[in-house]
Amino acid sequence: MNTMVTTDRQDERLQSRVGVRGAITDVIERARGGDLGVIPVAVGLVVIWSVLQVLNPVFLSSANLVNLTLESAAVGIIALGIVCVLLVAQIDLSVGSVSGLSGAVVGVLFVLQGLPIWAAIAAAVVMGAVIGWLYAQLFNRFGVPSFVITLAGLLAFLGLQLYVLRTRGSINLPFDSGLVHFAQLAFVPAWLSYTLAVLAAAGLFTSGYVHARERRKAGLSANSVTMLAVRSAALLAVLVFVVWYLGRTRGVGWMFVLFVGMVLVMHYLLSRTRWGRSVYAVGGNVEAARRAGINVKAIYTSVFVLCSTFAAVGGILAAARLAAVNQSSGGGDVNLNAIAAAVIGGTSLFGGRGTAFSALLGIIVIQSISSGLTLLNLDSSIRFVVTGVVLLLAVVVDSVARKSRTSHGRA
Amino acid sequence: MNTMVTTDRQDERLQSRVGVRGAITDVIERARGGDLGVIPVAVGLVVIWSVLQVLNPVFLSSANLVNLTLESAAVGIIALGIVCVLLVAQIDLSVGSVSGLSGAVVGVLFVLQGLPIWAAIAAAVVMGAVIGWLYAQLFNRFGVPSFVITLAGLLAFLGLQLYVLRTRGSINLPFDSGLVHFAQLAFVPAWLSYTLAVLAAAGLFTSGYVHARERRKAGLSANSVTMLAVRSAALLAVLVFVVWYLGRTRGVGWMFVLFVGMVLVMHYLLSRTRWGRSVYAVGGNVEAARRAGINVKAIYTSVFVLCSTFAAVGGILAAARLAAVNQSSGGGDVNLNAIAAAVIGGTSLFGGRGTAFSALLGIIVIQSISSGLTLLNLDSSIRFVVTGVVLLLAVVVDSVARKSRTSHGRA
Amino acid sequence: MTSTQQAAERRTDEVVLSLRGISKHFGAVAALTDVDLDVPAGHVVAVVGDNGAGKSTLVKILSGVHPPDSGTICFDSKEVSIPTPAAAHRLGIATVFQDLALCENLNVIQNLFLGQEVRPLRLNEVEMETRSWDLLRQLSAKIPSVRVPVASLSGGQRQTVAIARSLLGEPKVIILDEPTAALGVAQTAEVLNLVERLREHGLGVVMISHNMADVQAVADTVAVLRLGRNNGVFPVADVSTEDIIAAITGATDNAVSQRNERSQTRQARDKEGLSS
Amino acid sequence: MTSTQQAAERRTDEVVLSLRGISKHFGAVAALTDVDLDVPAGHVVAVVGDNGAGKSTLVKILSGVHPPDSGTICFDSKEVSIPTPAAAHRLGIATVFQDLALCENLNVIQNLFLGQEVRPLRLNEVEMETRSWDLLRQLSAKIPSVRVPVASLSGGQRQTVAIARSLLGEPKVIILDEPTAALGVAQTAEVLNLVERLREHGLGVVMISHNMADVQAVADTVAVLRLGRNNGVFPVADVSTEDIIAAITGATDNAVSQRNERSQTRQARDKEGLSS
Amino acid sequence: GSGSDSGSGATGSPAGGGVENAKVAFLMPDLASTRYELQDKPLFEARMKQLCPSCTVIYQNADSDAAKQQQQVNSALAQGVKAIVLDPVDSAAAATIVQTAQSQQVPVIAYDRPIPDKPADYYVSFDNEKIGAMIAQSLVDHLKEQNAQGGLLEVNGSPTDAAAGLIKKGIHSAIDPSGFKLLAEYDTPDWQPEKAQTWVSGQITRFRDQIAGVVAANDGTGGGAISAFKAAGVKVPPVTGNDAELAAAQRIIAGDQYNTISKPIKIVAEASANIAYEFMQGKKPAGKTTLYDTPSELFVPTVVTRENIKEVLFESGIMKAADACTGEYAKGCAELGIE
Ligand SMILES: Nc1ncnc2c1ncn2[C@@H]1O[C@H](COP(=O)(O)OP(=O)(O)OP(=O)(O)O)[C@@H](O)[C@H]1O
Ligand SMILES: Nc1ncnc2c1ncn2[C@@H]1O[C@H](COP(=O)(O)OP(=O)(O)OP(=O)(O)O)[C@@H](O)[C@H]1O
Ligand SMILES: O[C@@H]1[C@@H](O)[C@H](O)OC[C@H]1O
Ligand SMILES: [Mg+2]
Ligand SMILES: [Mg+2]
Repeated sequence: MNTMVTTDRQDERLQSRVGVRGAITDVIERARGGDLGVIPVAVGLVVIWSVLQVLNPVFLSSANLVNLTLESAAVGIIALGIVCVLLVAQIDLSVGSVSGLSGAVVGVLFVLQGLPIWAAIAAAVVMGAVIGWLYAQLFNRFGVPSFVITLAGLLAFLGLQLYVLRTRGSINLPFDSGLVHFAQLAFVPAWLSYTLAVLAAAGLFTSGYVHARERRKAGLSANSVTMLAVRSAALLAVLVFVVWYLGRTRGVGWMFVLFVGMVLVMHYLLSRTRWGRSVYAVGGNVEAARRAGINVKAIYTSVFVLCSTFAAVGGILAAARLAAVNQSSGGGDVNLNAIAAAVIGGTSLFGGRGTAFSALLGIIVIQSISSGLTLLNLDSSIRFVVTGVVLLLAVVVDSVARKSRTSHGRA
Repeated sequence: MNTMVTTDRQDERLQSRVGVRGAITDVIERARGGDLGVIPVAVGLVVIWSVLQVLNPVFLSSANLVNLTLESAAVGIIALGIVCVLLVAQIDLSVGSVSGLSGAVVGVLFVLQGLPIWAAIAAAVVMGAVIGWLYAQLFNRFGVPSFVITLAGLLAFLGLQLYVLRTRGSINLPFDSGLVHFAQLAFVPAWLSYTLAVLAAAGLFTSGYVHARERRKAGLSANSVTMLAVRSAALLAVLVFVVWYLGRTRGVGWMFVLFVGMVLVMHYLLSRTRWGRSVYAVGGNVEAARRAGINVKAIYTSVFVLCSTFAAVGGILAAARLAAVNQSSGGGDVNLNAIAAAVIGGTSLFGGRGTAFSALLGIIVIQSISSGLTLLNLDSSIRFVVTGVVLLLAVVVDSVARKSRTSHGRA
Repeated sequence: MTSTQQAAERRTDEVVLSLRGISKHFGAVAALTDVDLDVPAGHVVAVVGDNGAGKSTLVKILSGVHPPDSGTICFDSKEVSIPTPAAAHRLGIATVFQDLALCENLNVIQNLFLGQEVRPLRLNEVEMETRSWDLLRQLSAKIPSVRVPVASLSGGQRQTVAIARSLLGEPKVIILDEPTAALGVAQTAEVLNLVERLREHGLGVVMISHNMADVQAVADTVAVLRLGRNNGVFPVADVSTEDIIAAITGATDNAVSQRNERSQTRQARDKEGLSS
Repeated sequence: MTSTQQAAERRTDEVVLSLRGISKHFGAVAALTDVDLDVPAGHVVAVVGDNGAGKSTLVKILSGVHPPDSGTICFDSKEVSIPTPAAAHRLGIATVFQDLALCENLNVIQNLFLGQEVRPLRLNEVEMETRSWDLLRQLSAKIPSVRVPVASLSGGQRQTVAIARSLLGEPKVIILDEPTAALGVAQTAEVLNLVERLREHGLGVVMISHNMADVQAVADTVAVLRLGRNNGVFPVADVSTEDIIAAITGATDNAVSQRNERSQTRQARDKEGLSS
Repeated sequence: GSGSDSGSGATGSPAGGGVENAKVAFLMPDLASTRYELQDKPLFEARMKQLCPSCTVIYQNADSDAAKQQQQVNSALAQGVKAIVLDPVDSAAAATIVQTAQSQQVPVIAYDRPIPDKPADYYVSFDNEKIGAMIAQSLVDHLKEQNAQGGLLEVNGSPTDAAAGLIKKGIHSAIDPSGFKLLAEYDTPDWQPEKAQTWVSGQITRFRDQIAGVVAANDGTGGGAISAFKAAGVKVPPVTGNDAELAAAQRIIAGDQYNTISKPIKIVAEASANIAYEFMQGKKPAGKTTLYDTPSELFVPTVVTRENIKEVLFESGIMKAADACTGEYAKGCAELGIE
């Protein structure tokens, strides 16, 4: 399209790909190189959805998908925190306990002590942050592996949760409280949903356009306006369809919007700020990051704090959705699901690779399987087996879509 | 001691350390360099034991320590398999399920189907091996992260366990069966225990002596006979004391001897065979291992097979010790305990670092805490908190004993 | 010895390794396009080229690390495929990689003998240690202890280990990707001696280097790669360093020649300044 | 420009960086023993030595990677401690490490600007990309795209990235640990040009190299390390390559001199053969 | 203890001596239901204190892990307890525990759940199967009374929990012949209320208005089911529970939950303390009946609904109105005259 060759396209070994078709070829190439974190998972997701829909026609019904979105939010937010710790090649095994404790704290302060709901929530969130800060201190000072620190945290905060709930065991959050209402019954009005969809697409186009103009001004190659328009139109179509389809029953839940909003914010922070860069650098090569003058300890601290804070937020939302907290809140498979969501979404356990979107996609895979199978009348034993097999299927599809990751080093 | 300088001591920058004192300085230096996998954990263990003994004088009683040894064996063997997968920088989340399934298979085949006990055990062990082989295929062919494969396995094999037990839920293994007897009541006679202790010390001395002679003949530096004698005498003293002390009640259980024997065998395989070398190489740098002509896939296969097999063996022993299998066998914290044992014992989650002994030491730390705390009359909530704190304490001691691991790269 | 030398003489000039039309893409980048190369036995073939010219990619194709996208490889006059490094080892191709490919967690002995340990079921540590010291001494290595993890070695010490590694076993072709880049002057001299010994024993040697002096000293032919394509093959005897550099950079007027010119004028100026 | 040059002139010969009695142990190995070094502003100090002599260890101490066991460091005539790399950056010490220390998962731009990104809260990708291309062009880098992860670059391309990195910011002292080891001939020439430009701007430059030609070309003084100890400091003008090599290897009769001798006799023999 | 699985105690008075300073173990199975820590334990301890002020109660909770329970028994034996009150995690696996203890002449009182395979020295309980039957029957009767149409959902306990299996059996015994169709049933992993909620949400999508009622095996899962209906914006059908948790009482008062079941935990805990004390004195208390070859005493629980909640839970002193009648529940309390 440009007659002049841009600065970044001058090497004669580069195959030039222009326009929409070029972009598509590019995407395929990058996916084969193991480079596109989330696209292959999306493919896996489509496969699972098809299978589950064939097994049970209710699965893709609007009502069920609305449930799916709402059920994804709490653990999804926890998974978002896990993505951050995995990016720096650490782990947090205690997110379940912290989420349970946080729910318990809200329950006790709000219901038993009668504090205003915002104060109870703030207390729980601050507590989450303090826990993360504590982990970071232990990690930075003593070099104890985060696996062990957070394993100790898992036990200790479970104990604390039991202790906080010791007089009651289980506390109901009132159905008419704002918190429970938000998690169960608050849906975005249709007009607003459509407006948001249009705004998102317009935002994508504008930011892309501005960026492309700047690049062109600087003599660099840039996406053509056609490309940008096609991309934005595609996004618009998808969003409008989603809004319309979910709107056939209850619509888009505010809790899900909150989750997606947090994913977008984290995506911005991770990809467009110095802090995010440093996170990837620390995960890729701590020593190189340190030598580049990055305050590695501060990065670890920020990440542990974020993760525990997100766990606390997730715990509050889980409590709100159940309208209760009890001794087993945050137990069961919350931990495993949160970590698995991040990993299935394409975040590496070895650090430095992954995006905020992996939490979103990963949790949707997991909840789809779980929801799809609860709709089938299966024996528990069979349900466990099928869950395992379908999960594997999703990820095998994902892995086959990329070129074998092992040949690019550790997966 | 040698007047001539040996081949490996010629560089003038090397500080020469001779004799027993030199060896001690050496050990300290190496520990500070983060180089001595298990010694710091042992220090942590001593600290924990002291604390627990102060809290409850029954803790270090012979009767309680005998229980401790027997309780460590089953999960310890599972942890031994985990050490292997961690060494190649992979993970197996399904060891709990596999152990439960294996126990269930033995129960069903032996008690319900009336097969001979050896056949039932063989079937379960082979099943474990096949599961590992399956994992390896998925890993090698599709490059699916082992975290996800074994998460799927966790679910699927739990389902299978429930299915196998569906008619009964829970099966008692007869008390008078050899298997249960082995796990509960079989103790090494005193004379044999002492003989084994002496043999072990003599073996250490002889192998050290032969090795030192070979080295000296080849012109390399070697341990002096005094050094070797001191080392063997120390081992003898420790073993004789252990045998005597445990012998004050019931003695050394055969199941524990089996566990220790397996640790020794694995130690040999890992440190004295080409296969073991390859395992460390794959964990340290897969690509380098591959370029050295190592069949990396075969190594992964062997390791996954070993791990699942050990999980199956551990499951059988756990069933034997409880004299029952049920739907929750292998559930609870078996998974976490097995992985934590390996990590606490000093095996890195990032591959290439750790020894077979880490399974032994790690599980003893975990079981000590758990046993020590059951001796205290604590509320569950408090017990969880204390468990977490003590666990952390053990590992902080460990980490402080080494120089900060972070400065040497990833822990 | 004499029989080996005879064998060497017999085989000298037979082409052991021959590439035709090798191409390799990485995503949008064409790293190699239609490359040919012949390595006769008892010859040292230097492959030179600018950074990113594709030299290491070529090495990796020869040693089974990457499969080529197209093209044929002949070994001992038979067409072969080299799908894995193990296959390359089996053919008798030993390689020193530019990125060394050592396991940082293993010590020097363990790295040297990786994959070819003595007595697989009960490792003979003593023999391996003795042979390690022999090899390292032969290369004038300055490594204080062979029982430290490679992670703690200096850059040159590591490179020495990687070179020593390739000499174990009995390769027919040995590929050295910038073997002396990190070496000290003495070690470099020993490696060049070594290359000459290898040639005398009838091995085919492919040596990649940016150091024209080293190339001139040991190579028989020089193959130049430029931006992933062949850019000439010259017998060393017939070609000057300037010509090679011109082929590498694609111009006779390049950074090197400019720099030389400048420093000559400066020296001249300095002399004038002195005489004035 | 002129003001900078004036500043440079004023500061020239003032010692910016000075080490006294630096020692460093790693376990049983004494990597550095009682090392002294002075780096005047506007000077290029070459540090040379055999493999494992302790050069990189010295660099790491200067750039805050390792703390020394003992000894003092003065910067701008004030005694300082450099406990972290960040502290070295703050003092104005920029380093190109031998092992490069790049993040393989990040692309070229991200590595170049790591820790000094433009507009921390809303990264200015366009400016960073433009400046990246400028820097790389200045070093004659042959990198097809700056948006690929560093993991996929060739050895020389990586080294170029590491060198370019150190030029961002405004260092007072720049330390180059074997900066040209992996570079092509053209790139090497550019880096030597660059070193001269840095000197002209009054920076103190510490350059480590095994290449005596490069050392002779750009260095003002040569400091020799041998087995972790000082083994002489020479003004380049007054010393021959042979003397430096003798100081490095600790003997006038060494592998290098032997090799030179042999090749001379061989050349003589070849000539005889030709004439006969 | 020759050939036994645990050494004889290192502390404590010799067997057969007085009961001064003696120890007794009270070993509970899990934390999934709140009653063990909130009710059983304090009630047992209080009664023991009355009977023998110098005695110590060693309390442990096995957190649903049979192997951990075995470890707890062994450590209790190592400490020289005189009697063990055991609520087994796994009724079958507890056989080995009985064997171990009895071989050291320490009596075992099975509590709450039976040990069928190896007779314990005593068995005090209410019958879990009966509990399942009672809550389900109460719901079925209520639905018939209301002429409700449609079918039932059944939310069972954990698939790995033996007691859950008994409750499930009881529920089936009541609903299978009831004429109401069983739409779907589900074993809730770990008794997790969230899982129950997720499952019920899915069933609401599937069956919409065909759901006449939900039989949930305990109050936690019942609460999850209720939340699912609320969150779907659908009217909550009658839902059962079990355990008479405070939270469940509140839901019953508010009209969200239909029933729960109150086990006379106070009576059972105190009875077991009495019996343990007799064993510690070397006596052999006789059973009211014999079950599983064991002298036994069974107590009958009471189904609690809006009709009788006031008398069963509040007037009996099991709960305090001040705890339950907070905030949004005050109105319901007033309606029912709970104060
Ligand atoms: N794994 C890979 N993925 C993507 N691109 C690669 C990969 N390996 C090499 N390349 C690209 O291929 C080109 C050739 O690289 P190669 O390593 O062969 O260069 P080289 O000639 O060895 O250079 P140098 O002298 O710097 O070592 C480079 O542009 C490099 O970026
Ligand atoms: N982190 C470390 N741990 C242990 N020993 C080390 C460490 N770093 C360096 N050494 C040792 O210190 C000595 C000096 O190493 P250094 O890297 O400084 O050498 P160098 O002069 O840079 O050599 P080269 O020319 O090969 O780069 C070597 O013997 C090396 O083995
Ligand atoms: O009361 C129930 C108990 O009997 C069962 O064993 O565990 C769950 C509880 O709710
Ligand atoms: Mg290269
Ligand atoms: Mg160096």
